[in-house]
Amino acid sequence: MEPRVLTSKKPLTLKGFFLQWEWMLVLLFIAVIVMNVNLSDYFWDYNNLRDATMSFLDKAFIVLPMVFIIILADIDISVGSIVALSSVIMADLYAHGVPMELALIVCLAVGTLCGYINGLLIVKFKELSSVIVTLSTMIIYRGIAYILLKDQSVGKFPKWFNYLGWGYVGSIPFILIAFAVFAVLFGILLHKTTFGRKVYAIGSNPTASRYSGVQVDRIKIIVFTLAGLMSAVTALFLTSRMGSTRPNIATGYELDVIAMVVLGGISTAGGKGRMIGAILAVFLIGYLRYGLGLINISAQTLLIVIGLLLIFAVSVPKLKWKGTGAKGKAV
Amino acid sequence: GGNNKEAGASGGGSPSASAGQPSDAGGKKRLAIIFKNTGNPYGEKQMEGFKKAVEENGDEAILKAPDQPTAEAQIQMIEELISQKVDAIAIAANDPDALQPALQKAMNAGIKVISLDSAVNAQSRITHVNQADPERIGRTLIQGVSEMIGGEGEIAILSATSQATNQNTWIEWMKKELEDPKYANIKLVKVAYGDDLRDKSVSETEALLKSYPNLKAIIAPTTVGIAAAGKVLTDKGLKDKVKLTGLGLPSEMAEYIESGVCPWMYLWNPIDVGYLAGYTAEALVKGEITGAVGEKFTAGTLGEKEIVADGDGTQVMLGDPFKFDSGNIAEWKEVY
Amino acid sequence: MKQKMFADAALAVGTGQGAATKTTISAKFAKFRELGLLAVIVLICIGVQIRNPSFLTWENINDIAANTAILSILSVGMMLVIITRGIDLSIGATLALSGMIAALTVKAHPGLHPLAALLLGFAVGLACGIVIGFLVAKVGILPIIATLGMMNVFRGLTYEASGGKWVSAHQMPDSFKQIATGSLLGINNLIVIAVVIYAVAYYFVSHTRTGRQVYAVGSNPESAEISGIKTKRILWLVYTIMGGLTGLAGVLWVSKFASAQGDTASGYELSVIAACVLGGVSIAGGSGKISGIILGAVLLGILNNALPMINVSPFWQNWIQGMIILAAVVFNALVKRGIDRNNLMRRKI
Amino acid sequence: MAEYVLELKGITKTFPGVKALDNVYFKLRPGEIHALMGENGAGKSTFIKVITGVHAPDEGEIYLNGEKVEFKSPNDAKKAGIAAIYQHVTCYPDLSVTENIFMGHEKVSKLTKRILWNDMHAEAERLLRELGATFSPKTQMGALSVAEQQIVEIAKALSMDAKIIIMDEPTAALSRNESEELYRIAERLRDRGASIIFISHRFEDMYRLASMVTVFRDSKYIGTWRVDEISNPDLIVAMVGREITQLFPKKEAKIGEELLRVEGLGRTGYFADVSFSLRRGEILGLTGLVGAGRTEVCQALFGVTGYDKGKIYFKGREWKVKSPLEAMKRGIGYLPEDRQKQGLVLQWSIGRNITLPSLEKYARRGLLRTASEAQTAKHLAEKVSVKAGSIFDLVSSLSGGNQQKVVFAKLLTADLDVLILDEPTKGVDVGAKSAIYEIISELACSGYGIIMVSSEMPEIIGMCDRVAVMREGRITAMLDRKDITQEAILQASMAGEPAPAEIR
Ligand SMILES: Nc1ncnc2c1ncn2[C@@H]1O[C@H](COP(=O)(O)OP(=O)(O)OP(=O)(O)O)[C@@H](O)[C@H]1O
Ligand SMILES: Nc1ncnc2c1ncn2[C@@H]1O[C@H](COP(=O)(O)OP(=O)(O)OP(=O)(O)O)[C@@H](O)[C@H]1O
Ligand SMILES: [Mg+2]
Ligand SMILES: [Mg+2]
Repeated sequence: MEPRVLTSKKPLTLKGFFLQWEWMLVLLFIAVIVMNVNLSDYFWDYNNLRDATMSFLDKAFIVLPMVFIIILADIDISVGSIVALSSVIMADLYAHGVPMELALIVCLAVGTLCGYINGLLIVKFKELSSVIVTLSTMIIYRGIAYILLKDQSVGKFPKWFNYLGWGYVGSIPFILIAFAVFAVLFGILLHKTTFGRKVYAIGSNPTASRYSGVQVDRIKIIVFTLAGLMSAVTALFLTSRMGSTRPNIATGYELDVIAMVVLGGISTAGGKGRMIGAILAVFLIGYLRYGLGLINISAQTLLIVIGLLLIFAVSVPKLKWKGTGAKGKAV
Repeated sequence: GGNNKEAGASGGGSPSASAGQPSDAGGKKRLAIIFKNTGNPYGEKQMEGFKKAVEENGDEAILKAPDQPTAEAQIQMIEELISQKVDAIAIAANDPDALQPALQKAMNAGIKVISLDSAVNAQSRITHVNQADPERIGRTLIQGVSEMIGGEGEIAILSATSQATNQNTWIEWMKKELEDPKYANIKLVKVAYGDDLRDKSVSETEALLKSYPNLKAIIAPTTVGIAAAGKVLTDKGLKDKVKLTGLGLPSEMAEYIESGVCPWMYLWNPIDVGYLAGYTAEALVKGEITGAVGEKFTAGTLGEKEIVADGDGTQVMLGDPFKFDSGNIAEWKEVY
Repeated sequence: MKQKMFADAALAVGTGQGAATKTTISAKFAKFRELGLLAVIVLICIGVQIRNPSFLTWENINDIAANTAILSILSVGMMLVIITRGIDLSIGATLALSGMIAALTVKAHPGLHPLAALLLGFAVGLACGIVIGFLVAKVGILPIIATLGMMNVFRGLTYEASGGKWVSAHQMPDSFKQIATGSLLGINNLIVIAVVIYAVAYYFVSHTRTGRQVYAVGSNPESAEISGIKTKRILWLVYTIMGGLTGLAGVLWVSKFASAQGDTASGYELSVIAACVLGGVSIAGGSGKISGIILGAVLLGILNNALPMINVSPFWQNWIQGMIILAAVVFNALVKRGIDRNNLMRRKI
Repeated sequence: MAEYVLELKGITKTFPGVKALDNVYFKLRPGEIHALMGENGAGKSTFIKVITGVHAPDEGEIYLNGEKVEFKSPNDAKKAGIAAIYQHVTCYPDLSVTENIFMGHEKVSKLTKRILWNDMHAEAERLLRELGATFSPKTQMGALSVAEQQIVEIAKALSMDAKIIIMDEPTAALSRNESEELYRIAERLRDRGASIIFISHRFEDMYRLASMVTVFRDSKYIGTWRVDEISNPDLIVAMVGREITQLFPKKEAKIGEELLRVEGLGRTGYFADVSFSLRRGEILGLTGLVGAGRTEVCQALFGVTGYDKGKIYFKGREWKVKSPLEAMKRGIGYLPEDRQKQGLVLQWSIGRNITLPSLEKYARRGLLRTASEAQTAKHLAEKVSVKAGSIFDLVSSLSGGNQQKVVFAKLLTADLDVLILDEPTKGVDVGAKSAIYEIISELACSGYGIIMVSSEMPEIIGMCDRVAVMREGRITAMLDRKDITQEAILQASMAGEPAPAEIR
């Protein structure tokens, strides 16, 4: 065999660096900020920006594990229901005299359990696909929340609990700090660990991953469990922000979250995308909504804008690819 | 840090609190209303009334409504309004308690917060504009139904969602009224929930009719429910057998009132509800009132209104519910 | 020499017969699935009937059928979409948009023939479907994302079109309302329309080439391409059909409830998907039967009708429906495993 | 009428990273059976797909009956009377056999365009009987075995009543009887005036049927001969390009202790009663017809699929394999048959692919250390001499042989004792092939026990110390090095049926 020498230095081409999806998001983000500053005098104000961040960050916690799920080429539409169920159980326990600290832990445990059940069902019944499994658990989890709380809303939590959603550390919102911590953790998990590498492998080619000794089922279960856990974290912040809870909270969160992840450049076909993209998308959509809210634009216009933005964002790379990609018909 | 701390926890509406904020736009105040959700004509009318009142005062009205009727979306809108440093927020709440932290933040920032139509709890507002006394609504509905069926027979209630607070209060009052011995022969057989969805309300109505063949009347204290029930009764030709009443939009119910399926029904004028809310907010912003019991102010064409007690909070009452029947429906159906 | 071969052929026939009998077993399994669904329906009916004797009356059955009609019309389109491995989340919004536009039109022109209104709604839905089909088939956006985005757009357009108002009963001419309340030979129009659509759909999926190609595309997209099926065109067609049916359903919905609102049928797509899944349409594509989705839609319709009738607390209804869907799909998966196992057992080694 | 029904000139077709066809020529006369031969990956299947309009050629011209044509889609070719049986069964598992046969050219009534199911079922039944198949045309396709599916594919081509029929390795999965049936049909079609292009790796097929043979090698056109004018050795030289003996650099390895012993292994529906043993330094061949169950046995050993009967002893201790991870931890590695689907993450770079099975080695508490990862990847990629610029090149840009080397490199990251190589040279060009043989040989010398699955006779004969022959899920012969001959292997893979001589 003739010896060959391969480089092991990462080639750093400027073109490759700037051709990343995230730059497009950055541009969009800047565009949104510039637009907002022009539209409203109230936008460019530290306190306002800070408090706006607090009001859209609650669901962002679910975005983090959803990135993993979508990279796995799966989907979880039960997250909104998990938020409701874990929040309702926490509030109900507290209303029945359980100390808030304990109720809080139970909340996290319930979310985790729900996620675990999703993962287990998806792994055990591969025929079903995650859409169907989480579609039914979505109905079931919220159903349980209704059974538990019926028509009541439960609230009157201790004062310190309010701090989660409304408090500041110095002048930085607590929720932002919490999100930053989780985002960094999930970012590291996805990009710097063997676990993250395996998630990408499964999303790109589950068969080859299995043949390479990746425990596909286990990783899937862990990821879905994480989604459950983070839904419970969202439940904590959301409940704190609302000061009370009822079975219909967080309705429709799943679609918001999925839209953010997809906008962040994570392909639902699996195996592609980065955490930073999704995080950018969270802030992009958040500030877009906020800015348009500041000029009191109608809800329907906002719907159309966000829908078109989503379609636009996913079509652009497709069109580009068509122009430059190989011509041959793939069969 | 931020403005919420400076304003202090008491914030509850002392006139001096508003001195702290910049009064831009050339002294023109901005007053906002948030309705439950967009695309609801009832809400559009309320916002219209609010706007009318505010503009009569020479101020600017901001109208907002989320696309889904959720408290989460309303919280975001409240944040947006706090950022815009509006002078007052009037809100028709999707949840009585869940807006508390957000509304308290608004009040701490010196914004006058009132609720209208669907109340928030007493801690989250300065005062509430009540379209009608829940007790009066509940009792009137029972009295009306009793009259329709001659004081005898089975009746059922078709409500909105099982967790709608105002509906539930009305139903409580209906039950109280029924305790009166003069209704001994009237039996409330079921409270069904149509979730304010057309299809669900229809199947619930059908289920009522089948499960209780002797049913004499349906009370639907919800605009979606009463219209759906009216449709079912019309389609099944049960006009003379089962009577319908409740709270409905004249435009939606005109058809059924004219045909006699629903001899009469009640509602307040949503324009007036919004209008009164507009004037209440103006009075608060101008410092004419502070929201305490016994204070009086003039609400434009509605005349003088007084703030009365409501549990541990206060409210302004619009008046008795208005009765719509075949005599007046023709003129009202064009209005809202 | 030839004789020798015939002898061998005879031997082969021996094994082949084994194959044939086993195949019928697996065929039975497949039928059993639908029978199972039917059995569940019958059991529920009996149970409800015992609790509430007015359940199985002609009138109530007619009601169930009429209430299920719209759901089942939509299920036909959704079945086609799912067979091609897709999904359509936008149908609630499409339904609202087409219903609203039809209602606004009849409000403005009360003299309009109801058929024209139906056609108009159909056309609006068709247009929505064409857009989605384009995004999925030509641009190559995954169905779930394309329909999620367009769902927002269509819903926004509905509000935009109505200007926040509703179109209510008195603004609609009677002729329009009679689309849904009228009857043909004593059978409600909705049921008639649904039955006609079912008949056409049945003919389409099992007796036309295009119909079979829909299955081919879902069953194996690569071979479909190789055998000359225009996959993209089929995908486009499928979403267009879905849109058209949704548009039609939108008019029926508005006519039935005599009210067009901005938030009409919000979230209804989930019920439709559930009906398909219950009816045995596989999310993995390639399989699904008209008879199955009829049963699936009817099961959902019966649950909606029966749960209130036997006084099941409204708080339990969600949970019960979710559990039934989950149980049905799990059962489906297990039966399929049984069939596969059976196929393996018959191989001779 | 033109002299040639079909003529292709200067066809070139490039896939990302692979030149599958390079300036290729082909001529087909009316009423002739023309064999197309060449090693794996020579470009035969790609060529067929160019003819049938699946792939558009980058360059070159196609003439049909002397007229230049351009097939934009498979439909155009179909309309022009070309039918093909593709190598990899392209069926619709959810649909019935009848539909699979008639998909795309259903019988429809003239007036209503309604599908005539009864006619189609009857016709399908007739075709299947003609092919000697006994299953009902209403059976669901997914329920059939691979051989049965192949018969359906043939029936499909017959049903089209085509002027030109192309068969890409139709006999690969067929038993001798079924093959005979196929020969008969092919001859009848020829007598009716159809032309047939026949691809097969079996010389027997060619001699039995074809009058002309065209050979491709390394994507290039080598030549066309009359079958009765070219000798077998010449043909082999044309196909392989050099003496076969050169190709197998087998070194004698020291045979050591027993590593693996399998006793009576079985899995319902796939294989039964499989027993063999493997020793250190030994290369055990596993051969048989396509679909004989070799892959399934390997996958059971590697824990991908289960087994329900029998025992596996690893280094003398009984052990139940449950997952690939576990198998790798114990020391068994598997080089899968389909490198693109099972072996590689195509969107990934070379380096990432290589380190995937052993990520934990380059990580501290789960955190990856990219420097050490890159070092290992570089080292291994160089060891198997992957032709590429850097370890950050995407594997999808590599040629088949180099992709296969990357899969080999993956195996070398783990500490293994037993390597199971499933068709290690499938679709690999000749140059890369000998490099791969060299790797295998060296691995054996360095003490691995190797199981090599292969359908290629020369490879088995040239490389293996012992050979197990499988037929229909069972091991029918275990041959020692001295007994390994082409005849013996053929005999065993087709045993139980009349030997070829008897038929003639
Ligand atoms: N769709 C494709 N994309 C990329 N490469 C391809 C594709 N199809 C074939 N190839 C490559 O083209 C080359 C020729 O493959 P082809 O299948 O035509 O060979 P073959 O002669 O039919 O071999 P075999 O005897 O194994 O069937 C191989 O290197 C193969 O990997
Ligand atoms: N997808 C499938 N559907 C039906 N039968 C299958 C399928 N895959 C494999 N089989 C059957 O399983 C048995 C073993 O197949 P396997 O792939 O292990 O054979 P093999 O000898 O490795 O052949 P190959 O040379 O193609 O790899 C065969 O009888 C085959 O018909
Ligand atoms: Mg080939
Ligand atoms: Mg194999």
